[in-house]
Amino acid sequence: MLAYIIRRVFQSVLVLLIVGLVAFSMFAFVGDPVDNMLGQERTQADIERLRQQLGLDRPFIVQYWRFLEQAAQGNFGLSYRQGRPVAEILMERLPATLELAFVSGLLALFGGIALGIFTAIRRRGAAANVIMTLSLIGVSLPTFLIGILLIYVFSVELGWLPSFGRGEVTDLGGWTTGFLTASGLKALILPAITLGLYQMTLIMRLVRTEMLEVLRMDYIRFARARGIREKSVNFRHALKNTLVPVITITGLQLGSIIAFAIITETVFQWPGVGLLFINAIQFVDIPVMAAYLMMISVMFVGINLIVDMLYFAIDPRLRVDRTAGGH
Amino acid sequence: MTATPVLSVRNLVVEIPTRHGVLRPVDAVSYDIHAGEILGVVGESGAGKSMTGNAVIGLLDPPARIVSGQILLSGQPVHTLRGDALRRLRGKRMGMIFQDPLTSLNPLLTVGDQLTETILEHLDVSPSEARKRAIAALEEVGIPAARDRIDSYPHEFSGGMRQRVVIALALCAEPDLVIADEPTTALDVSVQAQIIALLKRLCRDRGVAVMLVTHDMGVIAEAADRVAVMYAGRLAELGPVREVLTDAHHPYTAGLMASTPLASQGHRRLRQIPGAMPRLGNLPPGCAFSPRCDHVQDRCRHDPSPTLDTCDGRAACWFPLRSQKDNTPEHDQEAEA
Amino acid sequence: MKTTAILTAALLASTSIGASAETLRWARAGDSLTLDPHAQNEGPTHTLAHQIYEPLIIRDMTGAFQPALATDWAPKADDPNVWVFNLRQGVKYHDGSDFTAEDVVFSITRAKSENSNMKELLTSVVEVRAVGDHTVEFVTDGPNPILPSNLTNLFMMDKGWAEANDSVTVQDVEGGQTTFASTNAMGTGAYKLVSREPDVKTVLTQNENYWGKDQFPMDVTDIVYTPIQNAATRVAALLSGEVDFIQDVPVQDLGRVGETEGLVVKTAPQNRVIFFGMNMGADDIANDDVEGKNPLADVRVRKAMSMAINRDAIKQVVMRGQSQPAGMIAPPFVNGWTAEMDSSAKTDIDAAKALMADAGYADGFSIQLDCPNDRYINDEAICQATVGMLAQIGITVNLDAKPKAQHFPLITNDQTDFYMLGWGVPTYDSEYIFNFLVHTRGEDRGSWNGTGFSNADVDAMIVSLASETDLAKRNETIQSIWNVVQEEQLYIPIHHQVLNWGMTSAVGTEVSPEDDPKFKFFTMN
Amino acid sequence: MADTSSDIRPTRLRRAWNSDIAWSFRHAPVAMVSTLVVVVLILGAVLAPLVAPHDPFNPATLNLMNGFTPPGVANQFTGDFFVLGTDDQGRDVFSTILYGMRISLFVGFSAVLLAMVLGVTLGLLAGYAGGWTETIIMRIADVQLTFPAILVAMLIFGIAKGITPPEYRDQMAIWVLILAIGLSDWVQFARVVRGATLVEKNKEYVQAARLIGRTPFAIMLRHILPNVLNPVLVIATISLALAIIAEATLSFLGVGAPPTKPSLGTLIRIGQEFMFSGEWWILFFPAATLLALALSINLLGDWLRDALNPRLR
Repeated sequence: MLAYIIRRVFQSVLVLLIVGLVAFSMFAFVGDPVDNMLGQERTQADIERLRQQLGLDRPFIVQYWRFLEQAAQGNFGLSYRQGRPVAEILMERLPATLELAFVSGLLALFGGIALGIFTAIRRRGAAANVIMTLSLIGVSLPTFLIGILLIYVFSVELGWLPSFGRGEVTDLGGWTTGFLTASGLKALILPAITLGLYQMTLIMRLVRTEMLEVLRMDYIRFARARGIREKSVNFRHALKNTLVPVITITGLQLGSIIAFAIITETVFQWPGVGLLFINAIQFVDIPVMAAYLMMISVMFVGINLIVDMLYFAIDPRLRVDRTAGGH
Repeated sequence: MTATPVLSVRNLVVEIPTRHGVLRPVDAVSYDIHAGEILGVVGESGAGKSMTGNAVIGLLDPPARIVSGQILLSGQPVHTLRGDALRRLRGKRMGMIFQDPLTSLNPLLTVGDQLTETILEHLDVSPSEARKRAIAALEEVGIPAARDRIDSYPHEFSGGMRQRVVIALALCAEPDLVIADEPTTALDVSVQAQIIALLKRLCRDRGVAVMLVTHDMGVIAEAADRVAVMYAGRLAELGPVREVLTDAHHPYTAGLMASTPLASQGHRRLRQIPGAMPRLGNLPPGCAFSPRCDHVQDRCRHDPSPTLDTCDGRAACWFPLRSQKDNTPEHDQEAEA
Repeated sequence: MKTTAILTAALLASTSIGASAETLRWARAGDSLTLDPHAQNEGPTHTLAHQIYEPLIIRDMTGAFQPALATDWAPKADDPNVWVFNLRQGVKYHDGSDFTAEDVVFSITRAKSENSNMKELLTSVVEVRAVGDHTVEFVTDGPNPILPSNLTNLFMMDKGWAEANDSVTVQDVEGGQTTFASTNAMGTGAYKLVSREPDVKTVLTQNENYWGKDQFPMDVTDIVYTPIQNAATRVAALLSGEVDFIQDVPVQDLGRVGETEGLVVKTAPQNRVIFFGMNMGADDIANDDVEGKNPLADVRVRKAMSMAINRDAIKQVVMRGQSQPAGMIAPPFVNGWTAEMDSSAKTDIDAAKALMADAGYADGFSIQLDCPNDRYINDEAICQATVGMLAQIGITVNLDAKPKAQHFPLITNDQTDFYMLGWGVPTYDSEYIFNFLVHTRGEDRGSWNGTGFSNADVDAMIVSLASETDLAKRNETIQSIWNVVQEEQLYIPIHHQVLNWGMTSAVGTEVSPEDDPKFKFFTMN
Repeated sequence: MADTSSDIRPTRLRRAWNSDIAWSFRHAPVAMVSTLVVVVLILGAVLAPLVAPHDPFNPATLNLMNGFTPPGVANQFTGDFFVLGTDDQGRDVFSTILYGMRISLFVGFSAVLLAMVLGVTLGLLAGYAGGWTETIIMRIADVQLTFPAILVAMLIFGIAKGITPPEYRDQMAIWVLILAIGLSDWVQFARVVRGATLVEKNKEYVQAARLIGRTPFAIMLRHILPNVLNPVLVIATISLALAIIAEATLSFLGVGAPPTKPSLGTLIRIGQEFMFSGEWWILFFPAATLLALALSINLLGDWLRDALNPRLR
């Protein structure tokens, strides 16, 4: 088990290095950052000076190595746009994204599993079919359109919910949270629905298929033959077996929520790292883009690791190598 | 055998509506099983053996459903019960043993959990009492060191051991009737014998009525008190095992016996029944066995095959084989030439 | 959603910011890049700085000069190279320290330093010296008649505060060093900084001992500034009453905002003209299908292209009436602008086709048009319309629209032949236009001249403007330069942008041509 | 699969007609309706030049004064009539939807094809070979997962813009979209196929094939592939819908199809800018079309998965 973890961690570091290299090499093509940093009246001399200062004129490998060296110490350099340390900006903006991802992840997970089970158990029911079709609508419309329609209905027409921003946030020393204020929670609702809806649909369909498979297994028939109540057949016996494969894919699914946040944050002006990344691309703010990518890959690799661990925890069959080989 | 039978099935008919027409996997089947008695139900696969068992315990997969006939459990009608009423009987009054031990136990719950859960469902005992009974059940089915094996997971048992756990589970709520659906098919021969011996012992000690469904005549000969032979959803022959095996009245039973290498039969050439059992979708007119029967007469091809009691009470055949001794296999020789 | 009991208890405890007398919730597309007054020379950054810091002279909401930290100013009687500024007495910084001539000298020197983006505006200033506590003298390298107009965005920092918080030098991005001044501010302005989360929210409150407390309306007591990038969301915020004032209402939503009860739209011409540039200088251009010669070098082709563009259609459909067709690349209130030149652009497809035939391109040619898609109002839509119009005279245009970060380098590095550009004139004088767009591309002038136009006489005239003190003669030179520009059809002017501010009816203000609201002038009723 | 000579061709057709799948198709109204919708939309897209009243991609035919004409009402300036109205550039919304769908469908199909081919091959390889190849492929998948489709598209766009000569830029945009969406989609195919291959690999029929000396390549193609096709087919339908939507999202971020040749997604992006200003039809009709297309493809995918999965019937 331990060896397995070490091997996975080593592979993860490898992944990070590759991500860094790929990300860094791509930035050269995305545009010229220098132009944005200098005002209308700059001269060619200014451009040269700044390029030289930013080290953009040095060979690519040197730039990359210097970037890695600094990144290791948590110093991702200064944002060309804001002139502030990238690490500081990321830490400031991360709570917003994580809280949004957490709430929409919760919505997607519990909503997805609950609806998945319901549509599996009441497979022939009219309600199940309606839910299935409605859920497809969630997957059939682009996220940004869903977001704007929600704003149109709930903010402009009904005026119940705020259309942008994160509302009042309380600073808990380094971590700003929107959970403790009424406006913070209200501001979370629409973006969480927009971001979570798509994932919820995928998880629901996954749970439904998996549950239908499990419900046909012999041990379920045997449980029913033993007169076990339908409720505990579904939830104690079937659900546990359904969740094992679901965990892996859901783990990755939730990972992509953070990536999907880019669009939701742009539509709702949600001050998270997704919006920061979009601004960075428009402004060709390379340090922020590089730091964002590294952070995302660390998160992804971390999630992959956790999901694998979860696998061991849930499925006893995999734990056989740990117990001293039962006779 | 005057006591009321634990299980009595009267003219049970099960139908499945499909796009090719309505199929009848179980067609007017009647039989009784008394306490402490093992009724073997044998026949080729698809003959409706398992379907009968599922109908009795009420686990028919839709769209299959009971159309007519009665199922009485110790005199109490069961076929009319639905939902919770039926559920409460399962496990408590009738248990079921499945074929493949690998897939019959929930892989993620310990053996102990699955046992105590069933016990607590039906008997109002305290959890600690339930655990004690679970251990007792495991010991009764011959699991060594049951006390410390109760908390292990199904995958930590061998195939044979797992089938013993399945049996323990089926009996832990002390049912009167047990339907064993091909309990030995998935096991290798040596383990089969142990499981059969276990079933016989439990049936005798506990006075449980057992319906043993199998396609293996050897298991029937070994374990069953009485045997029912099924063909294409109908009961071909029913009677005490000694008589049916040695002196089959129905040509199909005779053919079956001729094609089974029983140790007791000594050395003789095996004979094969020509053709194959018809699919329920296109049954031949008249007796379903007519196309393969070497004693077929015109009547067999026209009239629907008789039920047991309409003919000699032993075989559903217009021309049951008389029990003359000379009716030995040599007689069939020339038919073969 | 997933609120548990504990959370709801917490909700009751917290209250949002008490709605004090008059809080103005202000939103626009972009945020200020930094609070360091001299680090960036860019719209949103100056607008925020104007609330906290003050320059010597400011432009009020109509664009007219108004004394700020300087009460009066004039060139020195005996020496034309020196400007004398008398400073306002008794002005205090937010932390109570006095505003003196020393602060002015410090601020100007800081603005001229290496990393400051404001130094181009002060190229002509050789030295600044304090004469006593409340008088300052600027020495320029030759008489500079328009120096005051270069100072309207040069903010005065407090020398003591800067030294105490080691913000003496402007922020050096590469040095990896971030100055205290980029995230904090100490000015003399009408408002003080309360809190700032870049790109998220900035909160200002009124400076109680502001020197101009009773000279300006000062109705707005608190300002909450939140950037909202997505246009639809920005309009939704105004419509749903979450913000009181937004600066860039998309033209298509003006109708809706205007009709909504309780909301009002105010428009005014902006100090920005939009035009197309053409690479006429090169002998053969890369992005076209004409080998061996450059169609754009022929003035007849350029005039034909200008005549093919239906500016009224663009105004009517693309801009929804929110623009003024232009005939020259100078906004109306700039010195050197004439109504006659500005209305000289005519649309005449047949004449254009005739000109194309004369020039030998009867069956037209194909060329690439580079446009920004996130800089000017409906920039991409205007380019798409132009593609349609030029197609009618046989010119097939491949449109390449991209973010401004990728578009502008093409112009400054001479990598585009046909491009859209917009130009504002902070100095309100044609010299500024000629320096960047007409003068031959050289060391310190012509950096935005993508046309390849190079005319020695014109260059000489442009340079002479910098030191010509006789205004009448100076204007005459300006006119002759404009005649060359118009004759040569260096550029194809499209229109002057119009600013659209959306606000609740309670808010009272003019629309400033520089698109920079100064909230001390705002009235709230 | 023995090949049948031509004389019994009709029976194969007959057999196909009343095969279980065809039977359940005829009895699933949802499947039939969604197939009808998909067929109609695809036909509309393919026959766009014949069906569409105007050619929205030819700038010469556009008249800017036609901009923002409401549906079914003649334009006040030019008197032209447009059944579904016009967009901000005076393009007839109906024709642009048809032409736009061409691009969206083309991008969708090609992207899914690329993702499927890439994903299935790598999945088969990873599942069958195991060991180092499997680790490498799976780690590449991890790297790939780090890059959301949007990001991949933006970065590829940057590169492609840098290196293609201007006149090919329009076509290039389409291929870049296909590359970007395809590249970010192959991971799910690879994962499913690898999982299925691992299961099939130690089944008897595979060992038997190996015993009789079939090359690994033949085993993978002839034996394992047919058995993993079911899940792949289902994922293909679902990701086709997602690819079309991804294209729309990318154009929302300004990286999609070129402005002069808008795809369905670009139309929706343009439409959403006019949502509050009253020109609802620029957004409504394209969004409704995209919804109908994506919904039908998804419903078809759902039905296909249930029909193909014998045990679920």
